[in-house]
Parts: sequence; structure tokens; C-alpha cells
Amino acid sequence: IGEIQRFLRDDGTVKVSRSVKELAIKVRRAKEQLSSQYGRLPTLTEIAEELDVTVDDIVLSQDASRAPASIHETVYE
Amino acid sequence: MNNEAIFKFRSISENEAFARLVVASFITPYDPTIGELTDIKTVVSEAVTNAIIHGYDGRDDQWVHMTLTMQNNVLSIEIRDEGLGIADVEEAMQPLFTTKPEMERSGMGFTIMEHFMDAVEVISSQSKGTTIRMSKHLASVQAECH
Amino acid sequence: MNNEAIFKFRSISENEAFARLVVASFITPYDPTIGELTDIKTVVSEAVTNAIIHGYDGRDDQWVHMTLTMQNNVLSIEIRDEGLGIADVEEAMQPLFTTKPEMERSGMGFTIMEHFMDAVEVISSQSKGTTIRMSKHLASVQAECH
Ligand SMILES: Nc1ncnc2c1ncn2[C@@H]1O[C@H](COP(=O)(O)OP(=O)(O)O)[C@@H](O)[C@H]1O
Ligand SMILES: Nc1ncnc2c1ncn2[C@@H]1O[C@H](COP(=O)(O)OP(=O)(O)O)[C@@H](O)[C@H]1O
Ligand SMILES: [Mg+2]
Ligand SMILES: [Mg+2]
Repeated sequence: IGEIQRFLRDDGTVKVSRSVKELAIKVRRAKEQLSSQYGRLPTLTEIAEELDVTVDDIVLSQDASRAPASIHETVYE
Repeated sequence: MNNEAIFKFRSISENEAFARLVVASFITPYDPTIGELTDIKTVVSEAVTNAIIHGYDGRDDQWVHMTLTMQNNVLSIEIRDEGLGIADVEEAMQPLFTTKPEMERSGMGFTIMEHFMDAVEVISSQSKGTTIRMSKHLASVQAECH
Repeated sequence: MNNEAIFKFRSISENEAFARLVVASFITPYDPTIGELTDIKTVVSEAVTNAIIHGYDGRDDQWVHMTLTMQNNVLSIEIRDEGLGIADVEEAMQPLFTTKPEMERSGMGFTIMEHFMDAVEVISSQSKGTTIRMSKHLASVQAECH
């Protein structure tokens, strides 16, 4: 079990907030790149595959910063 | 794949983010686009914030109820509080109408919900509480499921 | 910040991932380490999988119940099914014990739960169902909350 835990944990002492912030930046870049490639917004799976992370990680990273500005953008764009 | 999840959480402001993530988690298996996901999270934020700050007027020991269903690519979301209720629903749903201008509320919550969802229904009765029912067809979702 | 959320969701296998993500969403605001988060997601996967494949024996129209509470940096998780129940809990909790070897189950679910959590309690009664209660002190979580 210790083995399993070490295997699962890889880099386990990093705070979630930090890794989430780092991933959010990568997701933003991947989103732009895939959007221009496909001519539409990518799905979660497509972004996860591009970045080689789980869909879970993408979901959590998308919520790191609450951005009221983006609400405004989406409504009025 | 059809699904259904029912839950309640405390009326603390942190649960606005939690509810948003729960909905995101619920639709993740259907592989929505990032745009659909953002729209739906925005709508849930608005409805849950309303339940907490208007329905419960900031009381943090109450329950906010949420029901999620996915049926034939249609996502339905019900968000309910047992708070103060709305005196005049039609008026409340007008763009820019707010009863809390002092909190820098924009009065755009209902307008955002109506804009992003296919259908929005508001049932409210004073001192009994408010139920918001919304639904949206997820265009990107495959008929055939993973 | 203390919090509490109560759920039920359908016993479909996709909801293992849903439950895992819900728990992650619940604890993310407390900013645990990635290790703590991974441990907790693993444990929830094990317990929800057990409810679906053992408790309900694959029936996908039943409810799995989950209660999450966070109190003074202690996370408690209760996962409950109203399924078949466990005849001999002590035996079931032995490492490598499984009643579904044909499904390539490892028999390590309970062992993982006990190893990753501070406390695990299993209450089961045949044909009534099974309740798993687990708790863990999140060491990395600050007393002072955001
Ligand atoms: N759940 C609720 N309980 C009681 N009143 C509500 C609720 N939701 C909305 N309202 C009322 O409707 C008004 C408009 O809501 P909304 O469009 O979201 O704007 P805002 O939240 O910015 O005031 C609120 O100011 C409030 O008076
Ligand atoms: N919720 C449940 N309902 C009924 N039986 C269960 C439940 N959870 C576990 N069990 C029983 O306990 C055994 C051991 O569980 P576990 O350690 O998770 O191993 P595995 O799931 O790989 O069989 C299972 O094989 C099953 O017989
Ligand atoms: Mg509002
Ligand atoms: Mg198991």
C-alpha cells in the first residue's frame, strides 16, 4: 500500500492551489491553440489529452479564479 | 447515459464555488465544450448566490438544494431555497432590477440565466422560498455515450 | 470555515468519477496538498465502486448516498447504499478478500480506505445495505480559513 500511495502521490506535497494555478495557464494556452486548430471551442477531453492530464484536473483548474469580468464578456460579447 | 443527482449544502458563500464545480463534475462525462461548461457554471453561480444573499439574506446555517438531471442530452438544474421568497417575480426578473444596490449587485442574475439557458422558470412564494428550474440542450454532447 | 453537503446520485458506474470530483471540489477551498487530495479521491472511488458493484450488484437505477462534512480541519465522508449488505464485515475487510474475483477485483478496497484515512467504520446489515464512515484530519489545512 505504501507503494501504491507513493505511486499515486508523485509530487504529493505541492499545494493544490499552486498546481491548479499552473495548470490554468496551460489550459488557457491549449484552449486558444485548439480553438484555432479546430475552428471551434475544444471539449474538456480534447484539452486533457493535449496537456496529458486528467479531465478532473482541468475541471478544478477552471475554477481557480472567480472572474466576474468573464461573465461580463460572455454576456455582452 | 441518463443521470440524476440530488443534494443540499450550507448557505455559506464559499458554496457558490462548490455548486459550480459540482455541476461541472456532473456534466464532465458528457464531454461538453469549455464554452458550454463556462455558461452553465455562470448560471449556477448566479442562482446559488441569489439563494444565499437574497433568499437567506446572508444567514449561513440554512440549506440550499440542488437537483441535476441529464436526460437525452438535456441538462436540467433546479436550485431551491427555503428563504424569504420574491414578492414580484416579474419585476425581479427585469434586467438591472435589484433589491440590494448597496451590495453592488448588478441586477443581471436572472437576465444571465435566461440568456445562457434554453428555459428558466421561477417559482417563489413569500416567506416560503424560491425555486429556479432551468434546462439546456447540450449541443456538443454525443447521442452515443462513453 | 465549517461546511456540510449531502448528496445522492444514481448507481451508474460513471458516478464513481462524479463522486471523486465532488469530494475534490469540496476540499479544494481548504487548499490541501496534492497528496492529500489524491488519497481522498482514491478512497471515495473505492467506496462508491463498492456500493455500485457489490451493494447494488450492478443495478444502475438505485441511489448512492454521500455526506461530506468539514469541521475543524477534519473531513468526514459517509457513503451509503441500500443494497445487499455484507454478511461478515470483518472478513470483508481483510486484505485481498473479494467476493468478485471474476471481475478482477483486487480485494484491496477496504485496506486502501483504512490506510489512507484516520478512521474507517463499516456498518452493514444483509439486504438493508452498507454505510462507510471515514474521517481524516487534513494536516496541511490552515486553521485560519479563506
Ligand atoms: N432566491 C431568491 N430569494 C429571494 N429574492 C431573490 C432570489 N433571487 C432573486 N431575488 C430577487 O430578485 C432580484 C434580482 O435578482 P438578480 O437578477 O439575480 O439581481 P441581483 O442578485 O444582482 O440583485 C434580487 O435583487 C432579489 O430581490
Ligand atoms: N457496499 C458493499 N455492499 C456489499 N458488499 C460489499 C460492499 N463493499 C464491500 N463489500 C464486500 O467486501 C468485499 C471486499 O471489498 P474490497 O476490499 O473493496 O474488495 P473488492 O471490491 O476488490 O472485492 C467485496 O468483495 C464485497 O464482498
Ligand atoms: Mg443575483
Ligand atoms: Mg472494492
